[in-house]
Amino acid sequence: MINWQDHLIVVPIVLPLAAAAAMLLLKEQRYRLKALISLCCLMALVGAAYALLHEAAVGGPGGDDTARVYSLGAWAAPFGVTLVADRLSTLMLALTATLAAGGLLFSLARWDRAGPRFHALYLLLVMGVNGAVLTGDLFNLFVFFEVMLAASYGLLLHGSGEKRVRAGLGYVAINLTASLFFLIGVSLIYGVTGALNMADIADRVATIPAHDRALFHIGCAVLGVAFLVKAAAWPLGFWLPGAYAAASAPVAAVFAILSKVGVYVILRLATLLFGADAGASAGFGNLWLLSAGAATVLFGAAGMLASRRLEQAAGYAVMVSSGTVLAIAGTARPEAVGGALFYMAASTLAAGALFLIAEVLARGEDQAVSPQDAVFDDEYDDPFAADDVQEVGRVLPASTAFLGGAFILAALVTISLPPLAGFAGKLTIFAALLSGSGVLSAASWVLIAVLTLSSFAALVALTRLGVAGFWKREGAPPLVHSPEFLAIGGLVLCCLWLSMGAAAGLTYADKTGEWLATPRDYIGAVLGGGA
Amino acid sequence: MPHALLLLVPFGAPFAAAVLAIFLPSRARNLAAGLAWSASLIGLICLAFLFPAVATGEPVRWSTPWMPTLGVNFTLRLDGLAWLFAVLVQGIGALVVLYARYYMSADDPVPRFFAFLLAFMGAMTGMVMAGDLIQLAAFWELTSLFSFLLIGYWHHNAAARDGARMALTVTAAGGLCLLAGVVVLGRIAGSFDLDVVLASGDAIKNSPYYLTALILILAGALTKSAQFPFHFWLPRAMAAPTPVSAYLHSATMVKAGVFLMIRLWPVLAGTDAWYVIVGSAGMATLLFGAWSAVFQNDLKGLLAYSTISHLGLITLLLGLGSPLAAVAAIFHTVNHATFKASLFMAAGVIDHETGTRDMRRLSGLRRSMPVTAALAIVAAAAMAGVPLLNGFLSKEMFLAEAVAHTGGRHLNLALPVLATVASLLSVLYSVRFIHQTFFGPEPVDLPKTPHEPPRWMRFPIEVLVGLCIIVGVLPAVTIGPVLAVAVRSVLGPEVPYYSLALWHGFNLPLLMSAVALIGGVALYKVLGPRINRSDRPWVVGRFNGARAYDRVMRGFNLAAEWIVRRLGASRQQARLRAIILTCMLAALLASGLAGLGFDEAGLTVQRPGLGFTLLWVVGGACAVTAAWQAKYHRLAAVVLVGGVGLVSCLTFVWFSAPDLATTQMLVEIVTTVLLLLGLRWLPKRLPGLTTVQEAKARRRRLTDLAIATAAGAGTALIAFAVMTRPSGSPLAKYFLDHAYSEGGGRNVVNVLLVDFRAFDTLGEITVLGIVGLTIWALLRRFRPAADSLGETEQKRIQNDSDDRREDRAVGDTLSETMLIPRVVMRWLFPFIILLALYLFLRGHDLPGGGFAAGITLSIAFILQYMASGARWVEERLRIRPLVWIGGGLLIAVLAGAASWLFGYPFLTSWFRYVDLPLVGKTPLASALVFDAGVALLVVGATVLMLVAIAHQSLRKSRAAVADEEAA
Amino acid sequence: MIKALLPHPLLAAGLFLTWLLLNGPVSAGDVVVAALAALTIPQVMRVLEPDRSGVRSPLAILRLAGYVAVDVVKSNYAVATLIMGRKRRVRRSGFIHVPLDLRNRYGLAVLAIVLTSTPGTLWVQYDRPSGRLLLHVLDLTEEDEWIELIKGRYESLLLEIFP
Amino acid sequence: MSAAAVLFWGLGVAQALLLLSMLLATWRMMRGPRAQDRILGLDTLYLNAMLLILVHGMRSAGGLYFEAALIIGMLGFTATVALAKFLMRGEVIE
Amino acid sequence: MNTPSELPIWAAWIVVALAISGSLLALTGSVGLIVFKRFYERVHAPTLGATLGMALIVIGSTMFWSFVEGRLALKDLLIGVFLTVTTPVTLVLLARAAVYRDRVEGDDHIPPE
Amino acid sequence: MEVVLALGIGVLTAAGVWLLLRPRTFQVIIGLSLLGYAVNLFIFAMGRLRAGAPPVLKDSGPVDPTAYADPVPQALVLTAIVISFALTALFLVVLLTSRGITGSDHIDGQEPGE
Ligand code: NA
Ligand code: NA
Repeated sequence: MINWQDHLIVVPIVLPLAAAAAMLLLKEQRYRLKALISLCCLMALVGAAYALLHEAAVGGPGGDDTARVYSLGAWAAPFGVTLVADRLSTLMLALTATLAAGGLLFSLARWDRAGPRFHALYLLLVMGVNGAVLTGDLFNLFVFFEVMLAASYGLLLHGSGEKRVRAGLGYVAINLTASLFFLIGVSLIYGVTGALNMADIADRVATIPAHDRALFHIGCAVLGVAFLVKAAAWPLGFWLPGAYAAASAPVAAVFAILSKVGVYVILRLATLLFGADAGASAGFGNLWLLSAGAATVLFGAAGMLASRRLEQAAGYAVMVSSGTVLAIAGTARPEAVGGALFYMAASTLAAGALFLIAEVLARGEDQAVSPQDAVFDDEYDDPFAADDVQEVGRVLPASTAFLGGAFILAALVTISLPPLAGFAGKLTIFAALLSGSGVLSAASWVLIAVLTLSSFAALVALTRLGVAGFWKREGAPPLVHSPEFLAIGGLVLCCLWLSMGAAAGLTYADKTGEWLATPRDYIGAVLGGGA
Repeated sequence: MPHALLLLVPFGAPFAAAVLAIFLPSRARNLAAGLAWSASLIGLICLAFLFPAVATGEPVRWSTPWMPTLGVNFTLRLDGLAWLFAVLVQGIGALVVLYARYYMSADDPVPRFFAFLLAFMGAMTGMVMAGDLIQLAAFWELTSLFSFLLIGYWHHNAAARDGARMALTVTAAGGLCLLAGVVVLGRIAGSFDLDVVLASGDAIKNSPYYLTALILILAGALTKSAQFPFHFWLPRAMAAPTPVSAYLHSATMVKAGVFLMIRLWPVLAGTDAWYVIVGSAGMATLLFGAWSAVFQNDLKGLLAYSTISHLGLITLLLGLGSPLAAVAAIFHTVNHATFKASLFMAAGVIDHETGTRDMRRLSGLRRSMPVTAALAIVAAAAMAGVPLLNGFLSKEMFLAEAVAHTGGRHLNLALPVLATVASLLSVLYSVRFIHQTFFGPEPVDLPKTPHEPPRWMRFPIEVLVGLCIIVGVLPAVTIGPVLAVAVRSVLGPEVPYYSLALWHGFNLPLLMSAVALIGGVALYKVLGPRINRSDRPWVVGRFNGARAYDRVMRGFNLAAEWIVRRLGASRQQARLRAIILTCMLAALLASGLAGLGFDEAGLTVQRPGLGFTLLWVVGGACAVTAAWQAKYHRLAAVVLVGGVGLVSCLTFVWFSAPDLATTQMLVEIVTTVLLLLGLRWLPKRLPGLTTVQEAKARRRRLTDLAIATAAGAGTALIAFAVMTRPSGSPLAKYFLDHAYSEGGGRNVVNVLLVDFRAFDTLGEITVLGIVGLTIWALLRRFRPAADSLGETEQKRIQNDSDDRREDRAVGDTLSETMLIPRVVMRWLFPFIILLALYLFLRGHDLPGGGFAAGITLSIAFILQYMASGARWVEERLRIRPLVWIGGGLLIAVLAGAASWLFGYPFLTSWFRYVDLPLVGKTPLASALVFDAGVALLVVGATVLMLVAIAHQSLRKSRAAVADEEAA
Repeated sequence: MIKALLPHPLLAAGLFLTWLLLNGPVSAGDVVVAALAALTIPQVMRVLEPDRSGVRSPLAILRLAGYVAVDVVKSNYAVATLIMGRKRRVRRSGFIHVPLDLRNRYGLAVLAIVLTSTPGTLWVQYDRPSGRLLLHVLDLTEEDEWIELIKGRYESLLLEIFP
Repeated sequence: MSAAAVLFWGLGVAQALLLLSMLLATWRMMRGPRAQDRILGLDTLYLNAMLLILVHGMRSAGGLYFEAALIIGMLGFTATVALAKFLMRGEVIE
Repeated sequence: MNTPSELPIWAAWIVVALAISGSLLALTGSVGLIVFKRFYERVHAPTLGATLGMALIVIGSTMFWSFVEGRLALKDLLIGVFLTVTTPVTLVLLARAAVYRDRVEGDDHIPPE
Repeated sequence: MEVVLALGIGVLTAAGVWLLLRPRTFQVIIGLSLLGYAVNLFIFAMGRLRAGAPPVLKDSGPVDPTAYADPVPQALVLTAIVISFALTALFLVVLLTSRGITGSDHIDGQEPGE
């Protein structure tokens, strides 16, 4: 008898792949059936992701923190490819499934028919992300990165049009370049350590001969650059806002997770390879991550301020969120990493919701803020000049009210204003940065200042864009179709749920931070055998 | 316990009612108002029940974990101060709700308004009842948010939008600082719990982070309570409906800042830094607000600046740092709330009934609305500090404190004088407010005929004015007990002696009061007309905080745009350059600049052979020339890249990689065809047609050349460093050891691909499939550029020439040219299929495999397309690439999933030798099924890629045919 | 029956032989696979090449093969000396038109292969209405000699093989 | 001289000759002057590469490179035919 | 180099002789590619390597492998067959294309259509 | 041998990077192709250079791992070849589409100065 529980970990990869492959056998006209298939598939993925997350949260049979390891082809690590579901990867799985479900729902209103084979590409994208976060093998990671990126190229161009094609050209060129770096990095690491399995590499880091260490570090640096390009860190991420803004809304929403995959890998490898046990490599790259992260946050914040359209601002918000996690990864403080992860989950969901809202708002109306616009409309000679006192408010249609509410919630998370999850995450970061005895490092203060500044910029930018999109709007209210309603509502509800369940979420994130800080457990779980 | 649970009601009721209100129909104003009113009344009743418990001096608490990892709890904590503020929030809230019911137009969709108002009330209550610093900051930001929604309620009005945004920007930014501040404070105190924090005053004041915490917290408090120079948002917020102004600017929003300073007064006040910052801000605000209020012509404007001034007064009192001053501050907070709320409502009534708020147009309203006039006069008198009214009492305490602080510190001497001046100004604007509105001749040319407002619209004003009088006359009986509890909750057991008596005898403060009263009236007599003629305050009128704010915000914007432009890159080349340079820099830094360890490692170099060197002379020459030719001679570049491919294929041959050589060769062929297919759609490029400035371009090219050279040198150096080191990968050993015994194949590379690392292969073919899909999707909507439309030049010329000759038909040149190639290519087809089969079957033991077989098969197809044209082939051989791709993927996945049936992980392979009749012992491996999936997919995807591009020219000519038919 | 099973017997034989050659020491299994391949793969030619073309006169084929083998070696020598010759003798290369009577596609294809495989001559263009072949000759001494050589030596044999 | 040595040196000479030949073909590819010259150069390069693989196979006594040579022999012309057809017709597949 | 010892020395010499002469022919062809002045002359040169040169090397290789494997190993002949069949396709098409291009450019040396 | 291959990789990388930084899409795709070769050879080189030792087992007996080249980089290169082929095709189609829609073959999708 098959024990399905054993194979649950591979479901997030195999299921979408099989569903997508089966869909290719169906004709284009049968889009309803395809929509049904992908919807069911994503529901199953959500279920699988949360089951794995739950397992990671409550721990294994021993009740303690552990990682579920799956050896593909029954070839044990480090020889075969292994999948590892630990706290971090299941968090990413759950986030991906949730966001993807939202995007898919949204697309059912009309976007899934804007070009051929949307559903297959969409599921393959999800498969790529799932594979990338689950795999414990560096080269297999490359393969899944490519799956994810290849599908993202297709999806970015979905719906066609000049804007998308132009953005797509740059996006493809840059990611191809980054993929080449990826290969150089992986092979260089193999050339030096003779290992591809991440746990295996981590196991050998401390014993790399001194004369080989520079080469190993070069490999890691090149690899790091490849991931930072994908995570859209400054100065490698200039492609992101334009590409995400050009993508169709459901695609942009699910893209919010793509850059986080880059962040995920950085976090995974930095904690695994350069932890305290890494000998001469301990702490390698932390300062760079810190600086690149802070620079990314500042650049993203400036980008948000300079944005004229909501989807553009949402793109920069994705950058800010990546930058925040990168910078925190650079501090190598487990509690701060926990906060950053919680923040990342919330901000990613919120960014997804913002992309969807932006698209609905843009319908039929140009809500762009013109660059010539002053920050405010009137001239301030006398604020009480008007005698137009007896005002009558306007009736808001339910759709606008709904969108407005959703926007406010998503914006609160993005700005990290209380009481929502973004706030809880940032607060945890602050508290962690300020914790510990003795004099606080300058980096902590700088980071707090940078993060506060970015919140402020986000506040100004989103208020402005929100006012322009909702309050200044003239003409007919935007029409929201019911799948879109469900999608936006669902994502925002997830943000809310994350905020309401902050206690559980923060505990999970906090323990994840601790788990990452003790890579020995991961290495032991992988190399000690598994399913 | 019931007490603790009772706490939840005043906090929760407004939120619950807000949620209900948002779902009410837009015309249900009575229902909405009733809901709001009941919520606040219920809250008030609960608070009343709670007073005895609070009065014992022990805070009533209710707590539940919120963010346990941070030790942050959600705690409702009601002590005297919180009780006082909660009552103010809910009491004045109830009155404002009643007032708003009549103020708002019947056509206004008020449920939304009441929902926001209730939510704001709840946030305010939550803030004052917060028992945790983080919770306090959280509700603080919520009040900013809901005030934003309230101020912008009439959002079709630009002033409302801007006022709302400005209020939010300033107060929420302050809130962000506050948040950082309380985190620092919490770090010093070791907990965010208010009780713990309040108990660690000494630790806080002695901490090295005290100043940081203080500045951050004050940044929150001072912006929120509109202290100079952050006061400017408050007048702009007057664009809100008047009930909102009455609520926000009397008892709630602006008092949040004051509340925070009182709340943390025990642990933050008393230091020099506190004195300087809070005291100066308060003093500056007091004077600036009062002076500006004098010159306002709008009723609400006057009240707005008066509010600023009074907030300055309270802040100044808190800044003084003495317990008595703190008592005065608390007392004045309450008093200001009552008279200012009533004045705002009165202004609203006037506006509502006359249609204007401009004091220069208003006049003599005491005749048409005598009751309102009487109420307003009393309230204004309280504001001016006239005896027998509550404002007088707290102002006397203020003046007394000003006098008491004369000794000691630097700006102290000025304190009594400035306090008197401020009081005088307060009298002046109060007199102006009353005199110009209610006295004088009958008003002319008002938008509406003035009359008294509805009974219940006036009721809230009556209540508040009544309170002003009762408290003013009988302070000890009315406000005394409440104030005592509140003061004790702030100051603890060491409450100083203070008296709430009306009469303290003839003393300096009384004299100052008298001077202020008489001087104010006198000054109004003298300056009144001149004030009316000036449209901005004298002296300080040039300073416009809002404009300064706007300039700052514009500066932010410009800076942001500058950053995005200068530190970002909008052009692709710049982006790629940044990425490559960053990568090189990262590699350089990662090497530690200490070399690659050549000395220690000990080189093991194989002597370069002549043959291999010659080979790479060829390769290098091809690469460099390809780079050189790629712009103007694209075909040459394709040819030369083919040369590079051949050289790398031979390199694989040279160094023991037969599989790689085979695959590289096949891919090489397909890539060449692919590039050529694309070349057809690119524009003609003639040398010397560049429009860019040549010098600039040359400089850029030189830079790029330097980058490229450095990148090449670096890569070469790294490759050399690794190649010359001894290897000893345990992986290699394991795979060589187990390939045959456990993988069932001799070709270790193939066993790696279909067994050990089959998961990579599964991903790889997925990529291929996705790319096929994407190309197909893209090309379905392909639209060639104008200059690539129609037939190629060659075809046109050759067809024309066919057309001209009588013995030939159009297309003969093509068919004659292809005569020989067609025969060969067609008969080669079965042989290539055979080759594909051969490569497929032997892959597990010898070079070959599913991928090579697939590519070979697709070349067979491509050859037919090239020989006979797409239409000819497709009439005979229907290839459905998407089905091949999907089928291939499915087969591969199912081959992998089959192992589940036997309880093994995904992709576990199975092999066995089977004795077949005739054939004999034959290896059967599940990996072969997997590889078949690979081959299928590769055929599908490769054919799809090439054919989809090729189809474009067909489609266009079909379209052209259709055009011709139409014409 | 045989036609249905073996639409192109020569092709089938070729495939059979190729498979056996490819797979080294011949085993029973290889023969089975080769036979299967020889039976199945030619089926694709049913759609690609519906008209079957018979080949006659095996003797002529052998004679042609012999001529070609000899000519290839000879002209290899000739062209090699031409390239390497220290003092390159005065040489005139150029195009000649050869009027052909051969019309069969396969015949023409074989002729093209033969001419091109023989260093020094290159099939350039064939004009179907007139049956005229444009040939490039590296060492064009006497135009008529070349025409005579091609028509007499190759075309006549090809006309025998592909009537 | 043993058979092995004879083969080693003799085939080495053959390889060197073929590589020189490749070098000359490359020169033609680089110089042109016309597209057809470059394509001819590439065709020659393919041919020489195939011969080189055959010789290399003998020299290293590895029978594993036969497929690569066979693929060049059987399919290598695809690339050059495509190039030539592109010259002739402006597109590869019509 | 693990050259097998099974090969008799005379066979080794023959194999080497075949390989070197084949390679020499190929080299001669490439020299022609350089020394000839016009495309229509150059196009003849590579046929040296593609025909006799190739044949010599293939025969050498067949001989070599037959000795090494101790049986008639003829598969290298297949390469010869397929190359012989396919090379003309390229050259014919290339020459045709060149003629077309020269005609369009009005080259006098090319006979008109 | 190592020097030659390292230099070869270096030259390919330099040529590829130079082309990658050019403005025309065709130059970029040629650059990516060259870089693809360079990277494949780089990966291959990470297994060190072994002549005459292809990782195809000669007989079924016990294996002497030192007699064979490292098969792992070869397998990686195979995967990389396939993926880079696929992505080259994709980039080609995207650049064609861009050229079709915008009329320009500039990598920005518009002529400079527009
Ligand atoms: Na979008
Ligand atoms: Na010839």
